[in-house]
Amino acid sequence: MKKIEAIIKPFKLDDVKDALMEADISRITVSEVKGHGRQQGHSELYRGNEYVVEYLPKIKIEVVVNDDFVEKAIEAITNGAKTGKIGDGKIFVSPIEDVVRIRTGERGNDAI
Amino acid sequence: MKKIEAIIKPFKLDDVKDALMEADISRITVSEVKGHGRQQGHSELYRGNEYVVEYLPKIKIEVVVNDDFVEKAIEAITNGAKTGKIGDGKIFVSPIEDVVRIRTGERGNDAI
Amino acid sequence: MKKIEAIIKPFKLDDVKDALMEADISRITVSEVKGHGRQQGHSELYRGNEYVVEYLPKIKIEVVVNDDFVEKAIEAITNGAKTGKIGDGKIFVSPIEDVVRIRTGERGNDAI
Amino acid sequence: MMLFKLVMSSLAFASLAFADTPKLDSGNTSWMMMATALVMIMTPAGLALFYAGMTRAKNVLNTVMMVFSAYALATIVWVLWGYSLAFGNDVLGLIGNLKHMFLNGISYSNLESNGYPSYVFIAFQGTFAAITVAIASGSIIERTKFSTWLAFVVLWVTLVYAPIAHMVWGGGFLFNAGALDFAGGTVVHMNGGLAGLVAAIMIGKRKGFMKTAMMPSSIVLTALGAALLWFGWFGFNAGSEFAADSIAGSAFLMTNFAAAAAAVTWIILDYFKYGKPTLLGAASGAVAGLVAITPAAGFVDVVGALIIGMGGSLFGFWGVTGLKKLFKYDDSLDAFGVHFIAGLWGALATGLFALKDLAWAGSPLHDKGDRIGQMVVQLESVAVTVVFTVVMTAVVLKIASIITGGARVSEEEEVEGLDSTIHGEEGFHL
Amino acid sequence: MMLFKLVMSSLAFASLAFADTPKLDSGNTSWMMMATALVMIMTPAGLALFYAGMTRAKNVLNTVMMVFSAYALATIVWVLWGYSLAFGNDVLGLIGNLKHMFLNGISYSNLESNGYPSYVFIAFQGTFAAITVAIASGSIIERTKFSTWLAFVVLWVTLVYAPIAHMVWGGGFLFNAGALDFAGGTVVHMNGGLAGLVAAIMIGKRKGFMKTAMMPSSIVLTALGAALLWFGWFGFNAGSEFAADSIAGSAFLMTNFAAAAAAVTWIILDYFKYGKPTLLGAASGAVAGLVAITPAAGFVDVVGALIIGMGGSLFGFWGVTGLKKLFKYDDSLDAFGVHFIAGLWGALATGLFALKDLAWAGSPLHDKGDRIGQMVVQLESVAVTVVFTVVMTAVVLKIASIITGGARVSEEEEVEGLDSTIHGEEGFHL
Amino acid sequence: MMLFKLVMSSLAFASLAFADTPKLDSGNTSWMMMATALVMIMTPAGLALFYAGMTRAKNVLNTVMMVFSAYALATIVWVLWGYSLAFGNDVLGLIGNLKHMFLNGISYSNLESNGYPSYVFIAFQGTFAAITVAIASGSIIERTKFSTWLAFVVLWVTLVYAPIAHMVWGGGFLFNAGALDFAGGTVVHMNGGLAGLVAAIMIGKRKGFMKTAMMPSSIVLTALGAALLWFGWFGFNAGSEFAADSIAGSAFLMTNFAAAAAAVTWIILDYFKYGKPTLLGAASGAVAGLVAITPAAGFVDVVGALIIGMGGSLFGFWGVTGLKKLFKYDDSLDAFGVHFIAGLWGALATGLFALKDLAWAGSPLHDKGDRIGQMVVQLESVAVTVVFTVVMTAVVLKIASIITGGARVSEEEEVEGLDSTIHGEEGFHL
Ligand SMILES: Nc1ncnc2c1ncn2[C@@H]1O[C@H](COP(=O)(O)OP(=O)(O)O)[C@@H](O)[C@H]1O
Ligand SMILES: Nc1ncnc2c1ncn2[C@@H]1O[C@H](COP(=O)(O)OP(=O)(O)O)[C@@H](O)[C@H]1O
Ligand SMILES: Nc1ncnc2c1ncn2[C@@H]1O[C@H](COP(=O)(O)OP(=O)(O)O)[C@@H](O)[C@H]1O
Repeated sequence: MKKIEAIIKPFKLDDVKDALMEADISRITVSEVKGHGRQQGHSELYRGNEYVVEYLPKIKIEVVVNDDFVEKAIEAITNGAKTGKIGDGKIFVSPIEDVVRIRTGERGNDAI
Repeated sequence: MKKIEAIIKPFKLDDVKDALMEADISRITVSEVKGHGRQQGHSELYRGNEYVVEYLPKIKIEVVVNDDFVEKAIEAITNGAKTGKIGDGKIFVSPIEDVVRIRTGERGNDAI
Repeated sequence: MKKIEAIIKPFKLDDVKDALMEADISRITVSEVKGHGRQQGHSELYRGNEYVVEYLPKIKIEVVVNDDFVEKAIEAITNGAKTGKIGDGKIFVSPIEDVVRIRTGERGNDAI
Repeated sequence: MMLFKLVMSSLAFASLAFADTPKLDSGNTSWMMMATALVMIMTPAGLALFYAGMTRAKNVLNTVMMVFSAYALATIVWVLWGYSLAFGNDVLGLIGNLKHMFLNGISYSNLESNGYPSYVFIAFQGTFAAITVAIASGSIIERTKFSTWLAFVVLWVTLVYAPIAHMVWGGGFLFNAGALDFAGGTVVHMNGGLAGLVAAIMIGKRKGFMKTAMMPSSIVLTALGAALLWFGWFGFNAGSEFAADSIAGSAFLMTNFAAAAAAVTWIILDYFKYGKPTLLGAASGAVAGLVAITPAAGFVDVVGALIIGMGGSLFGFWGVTGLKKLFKYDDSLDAFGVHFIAGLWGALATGLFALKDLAWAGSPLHDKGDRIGQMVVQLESVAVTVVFTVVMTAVVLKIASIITGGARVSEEEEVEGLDSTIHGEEGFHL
Repeated sequence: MMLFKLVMSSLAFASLAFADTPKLDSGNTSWMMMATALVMIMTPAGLALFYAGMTRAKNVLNTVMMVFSAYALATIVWVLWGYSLAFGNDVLGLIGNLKHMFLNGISYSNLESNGYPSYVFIAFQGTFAAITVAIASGSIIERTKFSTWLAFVVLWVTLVYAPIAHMVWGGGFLFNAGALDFAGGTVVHMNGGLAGLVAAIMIGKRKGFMKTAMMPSSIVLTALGAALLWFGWFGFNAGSEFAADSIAGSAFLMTNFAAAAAAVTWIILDYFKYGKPTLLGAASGAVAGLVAITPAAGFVDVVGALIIGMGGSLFGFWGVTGLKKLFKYDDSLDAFGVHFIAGLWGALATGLFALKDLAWAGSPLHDKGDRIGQMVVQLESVAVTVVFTVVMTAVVLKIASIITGGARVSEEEEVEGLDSTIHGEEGFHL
Repeated sequence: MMLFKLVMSSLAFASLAFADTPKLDSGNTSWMMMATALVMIMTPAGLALFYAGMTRAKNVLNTVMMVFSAYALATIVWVLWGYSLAFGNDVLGLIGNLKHMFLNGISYSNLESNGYPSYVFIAFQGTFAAITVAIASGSIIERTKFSTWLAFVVLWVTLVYAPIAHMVWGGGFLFNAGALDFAGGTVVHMNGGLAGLVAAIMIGKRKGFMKTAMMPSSIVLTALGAALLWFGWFGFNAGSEFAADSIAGSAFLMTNFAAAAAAVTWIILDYFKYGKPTLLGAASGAVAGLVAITPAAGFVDVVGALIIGMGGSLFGFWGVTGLKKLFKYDDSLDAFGVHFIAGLWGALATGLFALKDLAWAGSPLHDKGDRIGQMVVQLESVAVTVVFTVVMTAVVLKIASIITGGARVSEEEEVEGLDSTIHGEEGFHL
C-alpha cells in the first residue's frame, strides 16, 4: 500500500477529484497548506508598504491506495492538476505498512 | 518507529485523545482536514440553489511512536473514534526512519 | 529521497525558512497544526469558566529532499527552531519512494 | 414610562377648553421618531450581534435569525392586535379589548398629549414588545427548533407581553398603584429575562453543557452589539419621557453614566475574581448597567445613577457566574442572569433612589414622600410580573411545543449545528 | 417625495405677504438632519455590508469599496453639479440648468418651505443619488474593473440620475402628471436595480456562474447590513415628508410594518419551497418590503402596507429564484431581482392602495378620486423611467468602458479574486 | 464649538429682562440629544472597529477593549469631576474649579441659552472627552499594558483634556483670543493624535516593527468603523452649533462633502503612488477629511470644504506613509498621522477659508476682517495645545507607568498576543 500526496493549485482541486473518481479512487483527504517554491506570490499592501506573500495557498491531497493503483492515481492527478505553469506542484509516493478501517476494524488492503 | 495517522470525526477528538493518554501516548499533532468518502455531506442553500458539501470536516491525528506502541495506539484510536456509522475514518501506519527533538538534539527512539 | 517533517513554534517559521534557504533548500510546504505535548497551553476564560487550551498552535513544515540533503535540512531546522524551552518540537524523517513534478512529468531525484 | 404622568397631566388639562386637541410639536415628533428608530436598531442589530458573538460558530446564523425574526413577527403581531390588547379599553383590569385591531379607529392625524402622532407612539411601543421577546431567545439558543420559536413569539407577545404592558402602562390594575418604572425595567427586562429562564429549563440543557468548552464565535461582534444597544438605549430611556424636554435630557445623561459605571465595575470584578478583565465582561457590564438604570432613568441624580449602575454589574456578575453555577440551568447567553437579575435590582433601587420631585405624580413617593410605601409598591409590581410571566410563559411554550411537535432539535442536529441543519447555511466562508 | 405637494402649498401661500420667508422650525430642522444621517448610513454601512456578506471572501473588500467609493463620488458630483442639474431651473422639461453648480446662488441661510435649511435639503437629496448608483453595483460585483466603476458612477449620476430626479421631482415633465411616489420607488429603486441589470448583461457573467458554488463570505454581515438599511430607511421614507409631522409618523409606522411583513413572508416562502428558512432570505425579504413600501409609505393604511410588504417579498422571491434562472443573466447580488422587481410592484401598488385623503394634491386620485387614472399615471412614470434608464445606462457604461479600456478584469484576476489583484489587500487575516 | 458665540449672544441678551431664563426648545433639545447619541456611537463602535480591523487578529479584542473602556472610564471621570474642571469657574485662566463635582449645583431643569437642558450639554461634552483619549490608543496598540491604559485614561482626561477644554471653550485664557475651532479640531483631534505619538515614543516600538508584515485582521471592520465614524460625525460637527438651525445645516453639508472629497483624494493618491487603490486608504481618507473639516465645518463654503477635505487626505497620506517612515516611530494605527496632521491642516485652513460672515463674533476675522490676524490666533492656539499636550501627556504617562509597574507587556505576551495573555480570550473561533 502506498500513500500518494499531491500539492496542487487550489482551483484545480475539482479537476483532480474528478480525474481520481474516473480512475475509481473515491476516498481522499484534502487539506489547506501553504507552499513556498519557484512560483512568485502576489504582494499585499498595508499603508503603502508592500509585503510579498511568500507562501502561496495550495491544496494537499492525500490518498492511500493499493500498489496496483499507484500509477493510475499519479496519472489522474497529473492530468487534473497540470496547467503547464510554474507552481503546478508535486506528487510524493511513500510506503504505508498498515491500514485500519475504524468502523469495522478491517486491516490492510481490504481496509483501503 | 512508526507514524500513525488517523482520520476521524471531529466530535470524537476528545475521546480519542483520552484513549491515547490512557495508553501512555501523550504527544500528538492534530490538524483539520476535509474528507471525501462514502459518507454523504449535508447540503447548503444559496438563493434556492442547493450545493452539496462534498468535503466533510475531519480531524487528522498524527502520532509517532516506538514500534512496541503501534498496536496500543491503533487500539486506543479505534476505541475512541468508533461510532459504527459510515465515515468513522481510517488509520494509516507508515515507517519513520529518524526522529529529532529540536530542544535537545536527541535522536531516534529517545526523542519520541 | 526523504521527507522531513518538522513541528515547530509558529513564531520560528521565518527563522527556519531562512536557515533552509541558506542550506539551498528552497521548496517547502507549510501548514497549521495543533500540538499536544509537554508544553502547557494558556487558558481561555468564558464567563468565569477557565478552559485550558489543550492544543497549542504549531507549524508543520514538510520538505522532501534527496538523501544527501537530509542532515543539512535537519541541522538547518534545528538551528532555526530552537529556543531551548519546552515545546520546541520534533523533526521526523521518513522514506519517499517516488516524486513527480506535475508541470513536467519528471520523476524521482530530478523532480525534487 | 411616563404614560401615567401623561394621563395625570391631561386630566389636569381637561378643565381647559383646548386640552383635548394637542397641537403638533415638531420637536417632540422629531425626537419620538428618532427614539423609535434607536429602539428598533437595538433588536435586529444590537441584540442580534450581542448574542451572535457569544454562540458557537455553527449556530451563529440561527442566533441572528431568532432575534431578527422575533423583531419582524412581534412587529406584525403588535400592529394587527397586540397594540389593541395592550392599550385598548380595559377589560377586567387585565387586558385591553380588540377594538383597535389593525389600528382600527386610530387616524394617522391623532396626536398624543405631547403633540406627536399616535402612530409614532404605536411604533415606539411596538419596538418594546419586539425586544422583550427577543431577549428571551438568549436563554434557549443552540438547541431550540425554529418553528417552535416562531410560534412562541406570536403567542408570547399576545398572551404574556400585551397583558403585562396593559396592566402596567395601559390602564390595567397595576396602572393606578403608583409603581415607578421609567422605561420598562419590569415590563421589558425582567419579563424577557424570566421568560428566557422558564424556557431554558423546559427545553433543557445543551449537550455538553458544563462539560465541553463552548467558545464564542467572536467577542468582537458581541462588543459591537453592546455598543449598538447602548446607542439605542438612549431612545429607549430618554424616549420614554415622550417629549424632548428636561426630564428626557436627564434620563439621557443618567443612562450613559450608569452604563459607563457598570462597564467599569464588571471589568474590576473580572480582574479581581479571575485576574483577567474580559471584553465579554465589559460588554455584559454595560448591558447590565443599562438594564438596571432603565426603570430609574428619569427619576435619579448622579449618585443614584452611579450606585444603580454599579449594582447592575455586581448583581449581573453574580447572576452569570454564581447563581447559574449553583442551580445549573443552561441560560445559554445569560438573558436571565443579566436582564432579570439586573432588572430586579433596578426596579428595587428605583424605589430607593428616586427623587421625590422627579417621581411621577400618583406614586407614594411623590404624593406623600413615602419611600417605604414606594418600596412596597415596587415589590408588588415585581411580584405580579414574576408570577404572571412564569406561569404564562410555561403555558405558552407548552402550546408552541405541541403545535410544532416538540421544542428541541435532534441530538445530531445539535451536534452538527443549527445553521446547516435548520437553515441550510453556514456562518462563515472566509 | 413631497416636493410636489410643497410647491402646491407654497403656491397657495403665495398670496400671503409672509409666504416667501418661511421661519426656521427647529423641530423640522432636527428631523431633516437626522433623516439625512439615517439615509447616509444606509450606503457605506448598510448596503456595503448587505452586499459584502453575499460575495465570496476573495472579493469582499472590492464589494465594500465599490459601495463606499460610490457614496463618496456621488456626493461630490451632487454638490458640484448634480444638484443643479436635478433641481436647477428647468431646461426642456428634461434637466435642470447649471446655475447652482458649486451651490452657487444658494445661501446657507435659505430655508425650504417647511422651515429647515436648503443646505439640509441638498444634503438629503445627495444621499439619495448616492444610494441609487450604489445599488447598481450589486449586479456586477466580482468581475468589474474598479476604474470603470469610478467612471461609471460619475457619468451615471450626472446623465441618468440627475435627469430622472429632475423629471420626477425637480420640475420636469413628469412633475405635473401627478404620479404618486412618496420616497423614491421609481427614481431610486427601480432606477438603480435596472441599471444593475443592464450593466450585468453588458459586462457578462462571472466565470463559473451557475456551475460552481459561490458561497457567501458571511451572512452575519448581510443580516447586519439589512438591519442598518431598515434603520436608515426610517429617514429615507419618513424624511421624505420633509417635516416632523403626522404624515411622517404614518410613513414611519408603515415602513416598519411592511418590512416586518415582508421578512416573515420570505421566511415562509423559503420554508415552503426549500424546507429551510434562510437568514439570507429573511434579510432579503426585509429589504424587498422596504423597497416596495417606499413609494407608498405616506399614502397607505395598515392593510395597504401589509399587502404591499407581502407582495414585495413575493415578487422579490420570484425575481431572484424564478426570473433569474429563466433568463440566466448574472445579477450577482440581485439588485435587479430585489430592487427593481419589488420597486415595480410598489409603484403599481401605490396606485392601488393609496388613500384618497393622503394622496398628494394634483394627483388624479386626490383631485378626482380617479384610481384608474392614477394607475395610468403610475404606469406612465414607470415606463418613462424604464426606457430612459435602460438606454442611458447602456450609453454611459459603454463610455466608461471605453475610457478605462474595457469594463472587465482579466480571467486570472477574477479567479484569484479582486481584493488582492485590484486592491492589494485581503479581506480577512484571522 | 459655538460656546464663545453663545456667551457673546447671551451677553447681548443680558440687557433684556428675559435673557436669563431661556425657554425650552423641543427642536433644539431633540437635535442635541441625537447629536450626543451620534458622537457616542463614534467611540465604542466607530473607532473601536476602525482600529480593530487594523490590528492583528491576536490583539483584536485588546484593541476594542482599550477603546470601549476609554469611553466608559472617561464618561465616569467627566461626570464626577471632569466637567467641573473644564466648565467650572475659572482658576488662573487654566482650569475650572471643583464646584460642580458630581454635577453639584446643576439642576436637571437648567437650560442652556439655546433652550436645551444643561444635562444634555454635559453629556454631549462628555462624549468629546471620551473620543479624544480613545483616539490616542491607536498609537500604542499591541504592546501596552491594560492596567497602564486604565490609569492613563483617568489621569489624562483629568490633567490634559479638561484643562485644554477649559482654556479653549470653558472660559480659560485662550477663550477670549478669538480662535476659530468649530467643533474641536484642536481640542480633540490634534490633542488626541499628539498624545498618541508621545505615548508611542515613550512605550517604544512593537517587536518586529518595520521588519515583519503585520497584517490587519479585517479591513471590512475598518471600513464599517469609518462609516460609523462618518455617521456620528454629523452629530460631532453639526451638533457643535448647539441648535438645529441654518449654521448646523451648513456644517452638516460641509462635513459630508469634505469627507467625500477626502476619501476620493486618498483613493487617487493610493492609485498614483502604489497602483492599487486600497479600501484601508478610502476609509482613512474619509476620516482624515472629517478631521480636517472639524474646526471649519460651520465657517466655510463649498470651495473651502473641498480644499480642506482634499488637503486632509493629502497631509494625512503624507503623515502615514512619509513622515512615519522618516522618523521611524511606531504610531501603530496612525492616530498621529491622521488625527494630528489632518487636524493641524484643518486648524490652519480654517483661518484661510473661514468666511467673514460666518466667523464667530470676537474673532479677528469677523470683527475686523483681519485674516492675517486670524491666522496668527490660529497658530497661537495650535502652539499652546501642542506644548501643553506634549509635556503633560509625558508626565501623565510616566505616572501611569509607575503606578502600574511599567507600561509595556512582556515580550512573550506581545508575541503570543494580548487577547489571550491579558484578557484570556480570543478574537475569533470561526
Ligand atoms: N521538495 C519539496 N518539498 C516540499 N514541498 C514542495 C517541494 N517541491 C515543491 N513543493 C510544493 O509544491 C509547490 C509548487 O512548487 P513550485 O516550485 O512553485 O512549482 P513547480 O513544481 O512547478 O516547479 C510549492 O509551493 C510547495 O508547496
Ligand atoms: N484511502 C483513503 N485515502 C485517503 N483518505 C481516506 C481513505 N479512505 C478514507 N479516507 C478518509 O476517511 C474518511 C472516512 O471515510 P468514509 O469512506 O467516509 O467512511 P468509512 O471509512 O467508514 O467507510 C474520508 O472522508 C477520508 O477523509
Ligand atoms: N511523538 C509525537 N508525535 C506527534 N507529534 C509530536 C510528538 N512529539 C511531539 N510532537 C509535537 O511537537 C510539539 C512539541 O512537543 P512538546 O512535547 O511540547 O515539546 P518538546 O518536544 O520540547 O518536549 C507537540 O505539541 C506536538 O505537536
